[in-house]
Amino acid sequence: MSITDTKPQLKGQNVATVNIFRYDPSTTDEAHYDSWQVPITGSMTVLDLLFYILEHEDGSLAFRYACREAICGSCALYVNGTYRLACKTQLKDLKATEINISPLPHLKVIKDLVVDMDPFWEKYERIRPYLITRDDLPEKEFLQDPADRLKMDDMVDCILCGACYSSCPQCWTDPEYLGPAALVKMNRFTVDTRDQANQERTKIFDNEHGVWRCHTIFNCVEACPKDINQTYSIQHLKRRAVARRFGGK
Amino acid sequence: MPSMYHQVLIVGGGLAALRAAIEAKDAGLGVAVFTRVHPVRSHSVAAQGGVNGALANAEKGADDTIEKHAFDTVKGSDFLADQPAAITMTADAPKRIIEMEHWGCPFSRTSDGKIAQRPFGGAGYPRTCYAADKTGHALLHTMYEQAVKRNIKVYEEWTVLSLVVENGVCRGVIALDLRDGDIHPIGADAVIFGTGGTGRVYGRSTNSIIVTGSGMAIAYQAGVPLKDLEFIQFHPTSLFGNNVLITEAARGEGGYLRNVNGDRFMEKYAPKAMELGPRDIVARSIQTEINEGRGFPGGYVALDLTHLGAQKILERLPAIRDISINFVGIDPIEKPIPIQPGQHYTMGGIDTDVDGATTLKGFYAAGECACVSVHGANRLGGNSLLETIVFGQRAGAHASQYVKGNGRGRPSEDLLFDKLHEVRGRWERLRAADGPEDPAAIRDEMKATMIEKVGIFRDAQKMTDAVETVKRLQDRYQKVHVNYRGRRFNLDLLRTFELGMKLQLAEVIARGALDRKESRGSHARTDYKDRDDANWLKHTMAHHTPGGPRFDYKPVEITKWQPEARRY
Amino acid sequence: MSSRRHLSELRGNSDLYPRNVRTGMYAWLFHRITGLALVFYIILHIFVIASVNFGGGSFDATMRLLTSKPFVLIDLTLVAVVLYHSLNGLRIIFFDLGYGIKNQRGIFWALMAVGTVIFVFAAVASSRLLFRA
Amino acid sequence: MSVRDQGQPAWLVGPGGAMAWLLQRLSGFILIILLATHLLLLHYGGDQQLVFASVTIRLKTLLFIIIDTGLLALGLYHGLNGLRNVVLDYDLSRRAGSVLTTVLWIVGIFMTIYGATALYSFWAGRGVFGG
Repeated sequence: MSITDTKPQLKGQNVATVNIFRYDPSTTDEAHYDSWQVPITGSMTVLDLLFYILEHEDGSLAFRYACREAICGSCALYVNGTYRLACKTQLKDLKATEINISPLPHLKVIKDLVVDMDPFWEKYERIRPYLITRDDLPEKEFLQDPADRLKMDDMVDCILCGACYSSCPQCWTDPEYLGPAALVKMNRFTVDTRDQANQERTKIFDNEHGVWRCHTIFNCVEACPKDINQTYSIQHLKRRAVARRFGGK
Repeated sequence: MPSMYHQVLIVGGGLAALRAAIEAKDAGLGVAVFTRVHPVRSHSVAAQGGVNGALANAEKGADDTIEKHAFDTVKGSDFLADQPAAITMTADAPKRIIEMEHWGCPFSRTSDGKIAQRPFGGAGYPRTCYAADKTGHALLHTMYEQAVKRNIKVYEEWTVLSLVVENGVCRGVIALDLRDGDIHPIGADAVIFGTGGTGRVYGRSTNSIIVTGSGMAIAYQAGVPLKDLEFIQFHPTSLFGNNVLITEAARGEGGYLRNVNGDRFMEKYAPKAMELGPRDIVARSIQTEINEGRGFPGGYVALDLTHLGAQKILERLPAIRDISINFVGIDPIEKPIPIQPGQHYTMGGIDTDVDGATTLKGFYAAGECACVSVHGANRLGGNSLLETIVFGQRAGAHASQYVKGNGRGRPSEDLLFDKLHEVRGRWERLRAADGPEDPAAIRDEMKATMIEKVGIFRDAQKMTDAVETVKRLQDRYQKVHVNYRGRRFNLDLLRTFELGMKLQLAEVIARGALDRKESRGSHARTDYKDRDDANWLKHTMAHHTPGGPRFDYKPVEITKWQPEARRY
Repeated sequence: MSSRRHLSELRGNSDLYPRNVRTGMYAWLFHRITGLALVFYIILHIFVIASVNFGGGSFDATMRLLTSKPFVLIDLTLVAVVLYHSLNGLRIIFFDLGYGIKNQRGIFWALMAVGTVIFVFAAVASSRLLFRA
Repeated sequence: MSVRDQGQPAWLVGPGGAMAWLLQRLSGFILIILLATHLLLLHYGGDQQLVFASVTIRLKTLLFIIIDTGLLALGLYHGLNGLRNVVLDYDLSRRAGSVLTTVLWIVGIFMTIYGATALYSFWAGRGVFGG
């Protein structure tokens, strides 16, 4: 049955204590955690758990969801001290009887588990996140060697969930820092053989709020639910910026 | 507060909606996108296998043509597709796919650098262009990038509740801002819906939880007929347990379907095409195996990829591997994946022509919410992504033309606010609803009823039951309660509101299916096993009336290929 | 929208600072702390050495103080700090050259092992000062 | 407000940072070598006591002068640029950033000259302050 079909029965089930961050800035100044005892079934995910609470315990709970298969990037949350996608995190893999669910840290809370992603999208937009071509377009597709396509493989997997942005100490302290996701996107275009705007792109990331704020802390890599290596991309951009200083392309 | 106004108002944030927005923006019009979730969260992102187009890039497909693609589409549709529409779509296909490539879509490549193409079900040639098994993700992100490039205004987490109609012309929408719970009237010269299908009316759906069909229901309520809604596609391979999609590409790349005895049972049902039969046939075959006791305990069969080898799986099907490791703990490199058929796609939808225009002037639809009809009774894998980019573009272009020729400018405040008061009244009544019925229980029963009784195999008895059950559920829905009455991000209220629309659609689906006394494509009746071209080669049109749907029928446009028996 | 208001608006969020600090972040934190310590040390060091300009007596007095037992221990701490900062600095340079990014943890611990060995040598050498007559 | 204009903001371009970053790495790497030499020779090599006499002798050797000058200049550069990096992490305005950079350069140059007077005075054969 689909995700919302089952209402687990308490009898004979394992029970977990669930603590969920609650905050509605439109009605209260104080945030708090609410606790529930929830019956859990074998393959129940954190998202199932949230739906269970929404439907059977507290209709006021707010959270984001869409695809429930780890591709849309809606449900990145901070679960038991780790960044996770709620939909692909099974409770049994948490290996804990107490489950703490918080919104992505360091982002403004709109309500409960829903955070304001605007700063994240703003950085995304800044890097000119689209292919820029100057020459006339070919009649058919651009030809691209499979090996060149492979260079983008890691970066095009990004689902823009915001976990890396939320985990990066530089993003906490410097609101102008582009952040891992935007820089990964940037690198995706700089390595794309079809893109012809490397000169402009360098100007966007080669400055003190750009790549140079990355201190290879690897929090983003630890947080990424899609196993993307953001640091790899950022380091690539750094080398490109230096090469450019010495007349490279 | 005065109303908002945009020349072209797009509802939805998926591929079709964004493509339409881009087209209208490029035509120089004021465009805004209203979307329930951020555009990249839309369900298009979950499409996996690929997008069809007769590019003839693959070695084995060198003599592929647009016409062959059109024929495969029509044959796949069990001849219910309108043939001019299918020809239009397949003719536009190469243009649109190349355009996506020029916009930066990271397609997988052939060794000589062209867009790679793989075989897909029901197609005579490898013509499905792909980006590993994340094609929807690659396309949607590229499309959103283009929207960002064009500085298209996006209203995120706004959901449209109703259309505003004046003298048979669509003049705008009434929309809810989920973040503060306010309802706003928004005027527009043209409204384009790209709101997606209605998968979540069914249990065992592969669709996103946000695929509620509310766009279809809103159009339906505004008097636009819904076409062929009884044709619901069941995808042969969805993960056993939670019905996450396992792409057809798994079979396109050479995967086998096996029953509990280890037999490749498809040789009984489609001896030539085997696992690459069209979806309706493969889904029925799997269900037959399960029903006749040759499935695994619990009711599933195995999708065996182990013989493909680790390299091919890692290169071509990495997301499938992740999904099966994440959700059922099985690595397809080592063990077969447990799969069962699951609801996947709504072939029917808002009745439109090839330009996305509907019977309501100024109102357009494209993508899964629309029914042009190119999919007829059964959609081929890889044609849905194609539909979004082709008809998204066409709807955008035609709507722009319409606005330039007939634009009436800002609608009167009276009109908008009258409608606003009506919708807000409904909304507020529901917000205060305090009846005995639990919306979640109603929804669960609806989903279970639909999958069991209007599912893969249908008969009069089951469908009569389903219609009655849905009617009863609609009555119960009148006495529903909501648990939370706050304004900000009230999911409980929104989901309950959407449930009302889902129940309407469920009724249209079940009644349309009950009336159609034949088996065609995905609509397989055990009491009418054969296709009946004499009586039923026609589109079902459902019109909204206060007492439920009123049905009439519209002929299928057959211009090139006469219906023939479907063998694979 | 102002991103600068976030921190104060977030006060209610008890998970403001992640508890799952992992290798990479520890490495960075200590790199930063040792770095700051060394900046102040180098300035101090310059002033001390420059004191030779004020004549031998003053310098020898300072040196006697600095080679006394407590200061040898402080000196060893300094060695540890310099070692950490150098080795982790090397690790960062590896990443900058594009090497080992995917094995950052392994590299960290390997370099720490190297650091420990060097430190033991340094400690043995210093012990002569500690245990001299 | 949940409506976001997807505009292209006038991005604050520059100042670069590539050279500062590169020099930080280069200086760091050279420092490791110099420091190893410095420590080995000064503290762990031989059985010398650190007294005024031995220091003055060594400071008259060209090699030591070069090493120590390198340590002095690069160490200050590396350290103060590191300090600048730490401060820049905390959302500095561009103006404050350039003021900071200027101040650190002044401090660095002053310290280098001050340290150098000590080093070179011995090489020249006498203390600057008549020691």
